[in-house]
Amino acid sequence: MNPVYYLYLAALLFTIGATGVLIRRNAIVVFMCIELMLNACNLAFVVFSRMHGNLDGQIIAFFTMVVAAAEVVVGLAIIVSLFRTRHSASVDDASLMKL
Amino acid sequence: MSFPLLTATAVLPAVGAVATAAVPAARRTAAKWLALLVSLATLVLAIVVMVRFDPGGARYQLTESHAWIADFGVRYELGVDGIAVVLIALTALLMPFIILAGWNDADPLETGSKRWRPTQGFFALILAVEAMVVISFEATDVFLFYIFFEAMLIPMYFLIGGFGDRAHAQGEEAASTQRSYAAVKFLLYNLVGGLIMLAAVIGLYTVAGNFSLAEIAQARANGTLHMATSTERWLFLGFFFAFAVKAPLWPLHTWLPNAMQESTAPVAVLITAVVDKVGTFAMLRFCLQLFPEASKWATPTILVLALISIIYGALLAVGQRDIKRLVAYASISHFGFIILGIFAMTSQGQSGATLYMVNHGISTAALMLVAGFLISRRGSRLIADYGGVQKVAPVLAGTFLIGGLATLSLPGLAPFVSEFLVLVGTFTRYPAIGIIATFGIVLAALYTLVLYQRTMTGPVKPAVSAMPDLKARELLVVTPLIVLLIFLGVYPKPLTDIVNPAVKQTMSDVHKTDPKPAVEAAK
Amino acid sequence: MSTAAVHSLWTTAAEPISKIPTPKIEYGQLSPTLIVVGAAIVGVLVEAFVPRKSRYYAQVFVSAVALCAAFAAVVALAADGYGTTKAHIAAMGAIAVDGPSLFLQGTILLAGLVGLFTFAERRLDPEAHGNRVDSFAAQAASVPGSDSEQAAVKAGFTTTEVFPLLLFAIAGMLVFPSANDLLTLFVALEVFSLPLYLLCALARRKRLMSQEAAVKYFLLGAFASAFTLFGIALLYGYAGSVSYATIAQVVDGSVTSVDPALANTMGNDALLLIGAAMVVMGLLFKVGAVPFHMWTPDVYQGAPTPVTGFMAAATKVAAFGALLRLLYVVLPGMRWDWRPVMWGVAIITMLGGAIVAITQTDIKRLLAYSSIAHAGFILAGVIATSKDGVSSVLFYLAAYSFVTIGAFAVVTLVRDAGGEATHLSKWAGLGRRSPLVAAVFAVFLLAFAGIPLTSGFAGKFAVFKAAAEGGAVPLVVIGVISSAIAAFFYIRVIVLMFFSEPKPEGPTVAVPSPFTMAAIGVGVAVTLVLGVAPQYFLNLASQAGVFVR
Amino acid sequence: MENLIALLIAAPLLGAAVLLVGGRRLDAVGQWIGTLLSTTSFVFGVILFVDLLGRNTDDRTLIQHLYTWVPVAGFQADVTFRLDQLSMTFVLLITGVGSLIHLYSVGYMEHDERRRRFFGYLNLFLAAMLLLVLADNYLLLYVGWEGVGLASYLLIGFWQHKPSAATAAKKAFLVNRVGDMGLSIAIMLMFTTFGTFAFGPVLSHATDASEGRLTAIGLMLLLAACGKSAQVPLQSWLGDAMEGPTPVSALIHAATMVTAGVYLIVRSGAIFNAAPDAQLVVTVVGAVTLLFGAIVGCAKDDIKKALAGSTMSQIGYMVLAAGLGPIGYVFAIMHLVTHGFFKAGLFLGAGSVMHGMNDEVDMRRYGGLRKYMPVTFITFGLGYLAIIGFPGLSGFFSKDKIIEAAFAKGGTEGWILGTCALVGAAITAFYMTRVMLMTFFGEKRWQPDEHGHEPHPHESPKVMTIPMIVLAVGSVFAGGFFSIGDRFLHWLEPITGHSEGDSPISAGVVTGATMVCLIIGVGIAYLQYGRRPVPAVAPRGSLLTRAARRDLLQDDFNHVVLVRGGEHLTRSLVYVDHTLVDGVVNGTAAGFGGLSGRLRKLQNGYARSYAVSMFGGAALLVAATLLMRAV
Repeated sequence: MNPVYYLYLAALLFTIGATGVLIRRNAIVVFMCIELMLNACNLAFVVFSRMHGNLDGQIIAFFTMVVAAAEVVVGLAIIVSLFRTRHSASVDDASLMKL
Repeated sequence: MSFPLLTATAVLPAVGAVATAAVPAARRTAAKWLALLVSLATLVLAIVVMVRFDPGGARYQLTESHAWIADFGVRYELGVDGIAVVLIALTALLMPFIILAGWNDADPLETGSKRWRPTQGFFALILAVEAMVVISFEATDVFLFYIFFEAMLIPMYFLIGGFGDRAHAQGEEAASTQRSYAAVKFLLYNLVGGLIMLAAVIGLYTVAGNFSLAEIAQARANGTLHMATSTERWLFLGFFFAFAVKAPLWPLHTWLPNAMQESTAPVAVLITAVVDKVGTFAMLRFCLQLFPEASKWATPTILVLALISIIYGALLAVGQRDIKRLVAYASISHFGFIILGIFAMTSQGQSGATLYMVNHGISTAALMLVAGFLISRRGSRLIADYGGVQKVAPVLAGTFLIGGLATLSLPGLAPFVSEFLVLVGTFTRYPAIGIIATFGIVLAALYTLVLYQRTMTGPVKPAVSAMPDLKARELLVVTPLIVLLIFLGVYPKPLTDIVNPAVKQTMSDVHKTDPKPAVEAAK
Repeated sequence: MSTAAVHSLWTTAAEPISKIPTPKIEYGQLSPTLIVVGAAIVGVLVEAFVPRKSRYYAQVFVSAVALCAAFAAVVALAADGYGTTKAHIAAMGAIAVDGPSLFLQGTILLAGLVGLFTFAERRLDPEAHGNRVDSFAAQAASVPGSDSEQAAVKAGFTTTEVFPLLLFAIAGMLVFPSANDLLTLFVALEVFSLPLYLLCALARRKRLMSQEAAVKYFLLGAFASAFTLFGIALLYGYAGSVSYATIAQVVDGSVTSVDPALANTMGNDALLLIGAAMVVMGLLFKVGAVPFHMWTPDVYQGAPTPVTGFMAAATKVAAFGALLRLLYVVLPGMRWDWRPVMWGVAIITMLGGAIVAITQTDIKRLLAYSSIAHAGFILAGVIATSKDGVSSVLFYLAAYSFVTIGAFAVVTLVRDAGGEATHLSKWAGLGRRSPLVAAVFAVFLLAFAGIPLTSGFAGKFAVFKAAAEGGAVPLVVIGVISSAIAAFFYIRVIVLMFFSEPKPEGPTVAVPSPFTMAAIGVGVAVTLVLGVAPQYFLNLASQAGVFVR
Repeated sequence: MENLIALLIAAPLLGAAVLLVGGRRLDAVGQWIGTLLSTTSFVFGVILFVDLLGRNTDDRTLIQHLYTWVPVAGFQADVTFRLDQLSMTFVLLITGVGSLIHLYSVGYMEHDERRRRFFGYLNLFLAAMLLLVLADNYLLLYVGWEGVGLASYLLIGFWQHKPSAATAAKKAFLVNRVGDMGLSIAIMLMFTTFGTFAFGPVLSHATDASEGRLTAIGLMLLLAACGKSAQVPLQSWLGDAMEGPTPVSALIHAATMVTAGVYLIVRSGAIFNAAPDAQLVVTVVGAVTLLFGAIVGCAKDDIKKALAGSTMSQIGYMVLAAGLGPIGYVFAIMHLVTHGFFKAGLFLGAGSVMHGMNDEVDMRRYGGLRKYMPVTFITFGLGYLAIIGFPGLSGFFSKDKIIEAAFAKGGTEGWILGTCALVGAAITAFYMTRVMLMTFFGEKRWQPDEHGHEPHPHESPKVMTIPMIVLAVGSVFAGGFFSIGDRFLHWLEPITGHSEGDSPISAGVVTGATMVCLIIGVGIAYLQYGRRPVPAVAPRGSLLTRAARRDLLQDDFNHVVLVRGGEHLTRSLVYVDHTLVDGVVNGTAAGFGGLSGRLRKLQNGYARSYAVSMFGGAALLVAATLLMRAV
């Protein structure tokens, strides 16, 4: 089975994630889509490391997960505080500042 | 290492500015006296410079040179040639009069108005401008010149926007909006000019690798520094644009009327008689010297523009209702003459242009300051609000008339000499332009005499019937200027002797020689 | 791909792979970063163990000491020649210790120190129930306007966590420009981004806006970093490694031993180009270049002003450092591909920032847009791709960051009942109410506008000069034009402050503690010194102008 | 001896300075200081004159070099004075008549509180006028040239509270400026042609230059002369100049300043001699003006304006003569001198009449004054006879010579010019007789003025009559004295040169013809104004009369074309400057503002739209990078 397909999959996932960010309103969902993009990256890393036959990619994948986890912590904190203030998690409601 | 005379001449007013600003708010009069004394001291230094300068000597004298910003190829290089010397003298000379004339212009308003006019600031800014103008006359390093050429906009800007006339026809609000409009217009015009020049300055660096006027000119002369024709032209345009805004040359002139109209008379004098001279001076020193070929290439266009300025400015002066605006447009016309003289590329033209800078400075100062005294008495700038002043304030009217006659360059007063030199200088090379420019003298007579007739003659308007004549302080301002106008009109030789060698140099920079008379040519 | 080839792939992978060598770390050369990180951890412990009353003092003390020590370390390293002769790559190729990184680290540390001063300011807000308060939320967790918030305020809580957060952010920023492989780059990016996201949310006043800013910054930031990460992945796929050196070699083709089986990944330019573009995009987001700038105004406006000031200054420094290294060390081989693109970005950034700023009505947004325009100017220097280009950018960054922090520090002083009065209309006649503050702010604005005798002019001149020498004359012309446009709105503010009548219910200018005074003082001093006598610092920058490869 | 020359100018200049700067404390004695200093100057003049007479003819040119004025490369202007027969003549005329008129003014201006300033201006005028005639180069001459212009401006507008006076003064200065333009262009031409503009080299090398250039110079000098001497087409200011006090009209606008143009032409004779075309134009201008002025003079009821017209016409004679070249130069100057006497006399007479008539100037309000002011009547009468060329009086000799010279030009021009001159003589006789009759003969026509003051005509005080008498004597005998033995001819010949033209008709015939014209003119006038009473209000009159009253519509032309046109031009330019030149800039600013406002909308506050822009940007970035590699 040709690893290149995994790359295509990774690209696909990344695009799906990006699209989600662009079209979804709920902050949590948007955030999840970002996580999806990150995981697409992970997949790409793993595939490439497989193809190159060195482990860097796989190690990077672990780093990415850690980073993603950290992001979740920070992100959720922020989003929740916003939610508690506004009783809505819609990113569109948060548009006090414009122009 | 001799005493850095030039630096001192520039630093003294700068220090004075700081000191004046530092005077506590309560001690207003002290600040005024301090400023006056500093300006006088500077005048003394300027005279020393004039004396120490040897017309027969090297091109640049009293030179100073210190390392400054090596990475930009910038050195702190000062030096004066004849042209710079007389202009520094002019600047230093006018300052005391400007300060004296503006003695009460920045006092807090006794009326209930909310306007805020920090007296100390007013005089500090004036001195700051003097310092920057002087150093930009002295700088022989393009970058150094550019820095102060730009920096002087800031104090000027606050002077224009911060201190208008006491009273104003359309009341406080309108006045303040118009003032800040004028100030912003002044700043933006000159800033845009300056930034375009900045591009050219950078370009010059990429070509030449340093900013030393002498070195670049040297390298150009002996061919070690070659400039592609197009490069030279672009750089020239970059420099010239900035100077043409400052000068100001049609069609970049519209900031001047607003600025002069809204600022107090002394500041208006500062603009047109001192600061704007930096522009014309820089054309002579930088455009011609750095880009001789491009200068020659651009000459026809510039001459036409100058010609338009002369006629156009004069015609608009005729059409003005506001005394200060009228003087402003007159100045535009005169700057046309100066630029005409510079780019006619003849000894008479350029010597004439240099003298013109000095004479125009003095004559405009005389006219504008008297106009300022007039306006301060009646609280209106509109010509229509005056009439018959001559009857109630003959001395004021007389001095005003003399100022006007100087503006229309009556023979026997200083401006005549310079104007005629410019005309002759132009005529010898471009007869047609010379002749058209001569129409300017008729129009000058028109706007001056119309102004005089409408304000000073005729039956006495009730509003001016109680107008007091000039006070001692005002006479102290006007009399020396008038004396000077007459003296330089009768005996300009001292100036021409200083200027001529420098002009000779500039002429050789552009590889031009005066045309021969037809009779000799025929032989 | 032929089955054999594929099979060979699997088999090669099946072989035992080389051991991971035990890492060898030059702690001395990494000391600046380590000090800061250590201090940050200490800060966390302080939060845990030191009683509430004295936390503030402890935190400020720890942070200040740490930053000074780190800066001392940087100076020591530089003096030791690590900036020039001894410059090399430390930590197993992860961190470059060379001129640019030391210079930038120094700048960031100083900026951080000044930023710390503004963080530590506690005299501006009126005392709440007898407790001195700074500009951060009493208790970020409590809902704005809720009883719990009231209670927290009454109890005199303060979010002293901001100090460790600040330190973490600084630590990340220290690593960012000196990162020598893409992974470090990414981690550093996140390390300084996450604390900033949080800091943005911690404003004491206008908390809704603050939280909104945080959300926007966080979501968009994460979005951008996702792109960066994917770009990294592609580059890794392209070169088979994330270390700058290796990628660079592959880019300019000095690595020829390409496994035929990898022909369609290894050295596949599509991967290179797309990957490079995406990584660069992530960095452009951080520097706030058009069209990745849209977070800037909102975040700058919503975040607590001290944070905005610090962010505006330090983030730009770090991000541009990273960008420089990426473009100069990794991608010089494909200069002819990215230069034109960067041209475009620079142009629209300069013009866009300047033009939109004209009609701004909020001082913080105004400064945000001006920072965008400045990013454009700096990009012009980046494009020069010459040693002069590097040093000019370094100089510009140093000059710019202090002006920025100073300017925002002044913004914190102008207050009315609702906290800071950031709407321009309220600044009318400030010059009359308190001439000194107005004059100082005018100095900063003139520096932004690039008026001679201010650091802004020297920086602009250096950058444009480098660009022109790099053959980007049109760029210089456009830069000049847009600085003319920019001048317009800086002048507008000056007019407002000095020439228009003050409003009767206008804001008051609070008398700050020595902290803010110091911040502003340093700002003015640096602005004028770099303006009048920049030679020494230009030397520094040009010595630091060489990247180690 | 040369060093006296500067003193000629210095004396009145000192007077001007003292009187104008001195301030109120000099009000009481001002008039005497002025008179004294002008007389001093006259005395110096006489001394120099005697000295010149003592020398033999070829060494009667004194040069005094004071200092170098404007030295710039090739352009060398010196302050150098040249006193030769020509300038000597003028010096005597100016200082002589000038001093008389100073004296006269002492009486005439007695009740004016600004008298001191008046005498200051008069002295200023004398100084400038002397500088004009004594200058040794054209640039210095130019200084005097505009100096007298200034003095005339100040004096015409002396009663500034009268708007009409102020306007007249301004007009005079402006029209003169147009002439001055000619002079300055002429100087520039000389500089480009000869490399100098000093009399000596220019005039001696005139022939070296191409005729084209010389013609150009000549025409420009003529333009200058037209402005100063009120010749067509620049004559319009002279009539209005009568707004000034009468002594001013006598001194400046009759005897001296207005003749400066003639001086300029004669002085530049060498140039004109070598440029026949220019000469022809000069003669034409002269002929036209002499008729124009005469016709205008016929129609005016304002005694001063009538005399002004006459002045214009008489100067026309001089210009005509000057245009004839060596044939006419001497006679031009001779007529200038005699005219100086009798026209000054006439004006002083007119002034004296006004003095006695509450400043009434309308001749229709005079009549029969001879009984009331005999001295004035006699002196005025002698001046009258002189100007119409009554045999034996000054005018007879000088004018007759000019007419002869005109014919002597030969060819058709000769005939045409001669005829014009003759006709002019007739008209002169007519209008002067008219003035005489309307003023001194017939029955009294004056009525109370608006304040109901009945004027009480009375003779003027001695201080006024004495100058009139002196001038009358001059106007009677000067001509004869000059002509007998061609004294004047021999005196001037070394400077101007002289040649007898070949007249187609003998001198006797010309004289006869002149006499006939004279009789016709006087006759018609007598029939019209002597026989039947003069209507107190001017009759509508023929078309020509009405045109003549309005200066042959020439003023209206100026008003419509120049004034109105100019106003429109400036107004439209002001508009252009505000809307176009300024508009462009403001427009750009506004444009950026609008653009900014529009771009601003993109920042709509929605995080997702920001993400979109980022995504799009990323896509663009990628695409662009790929594209760069592709191309």
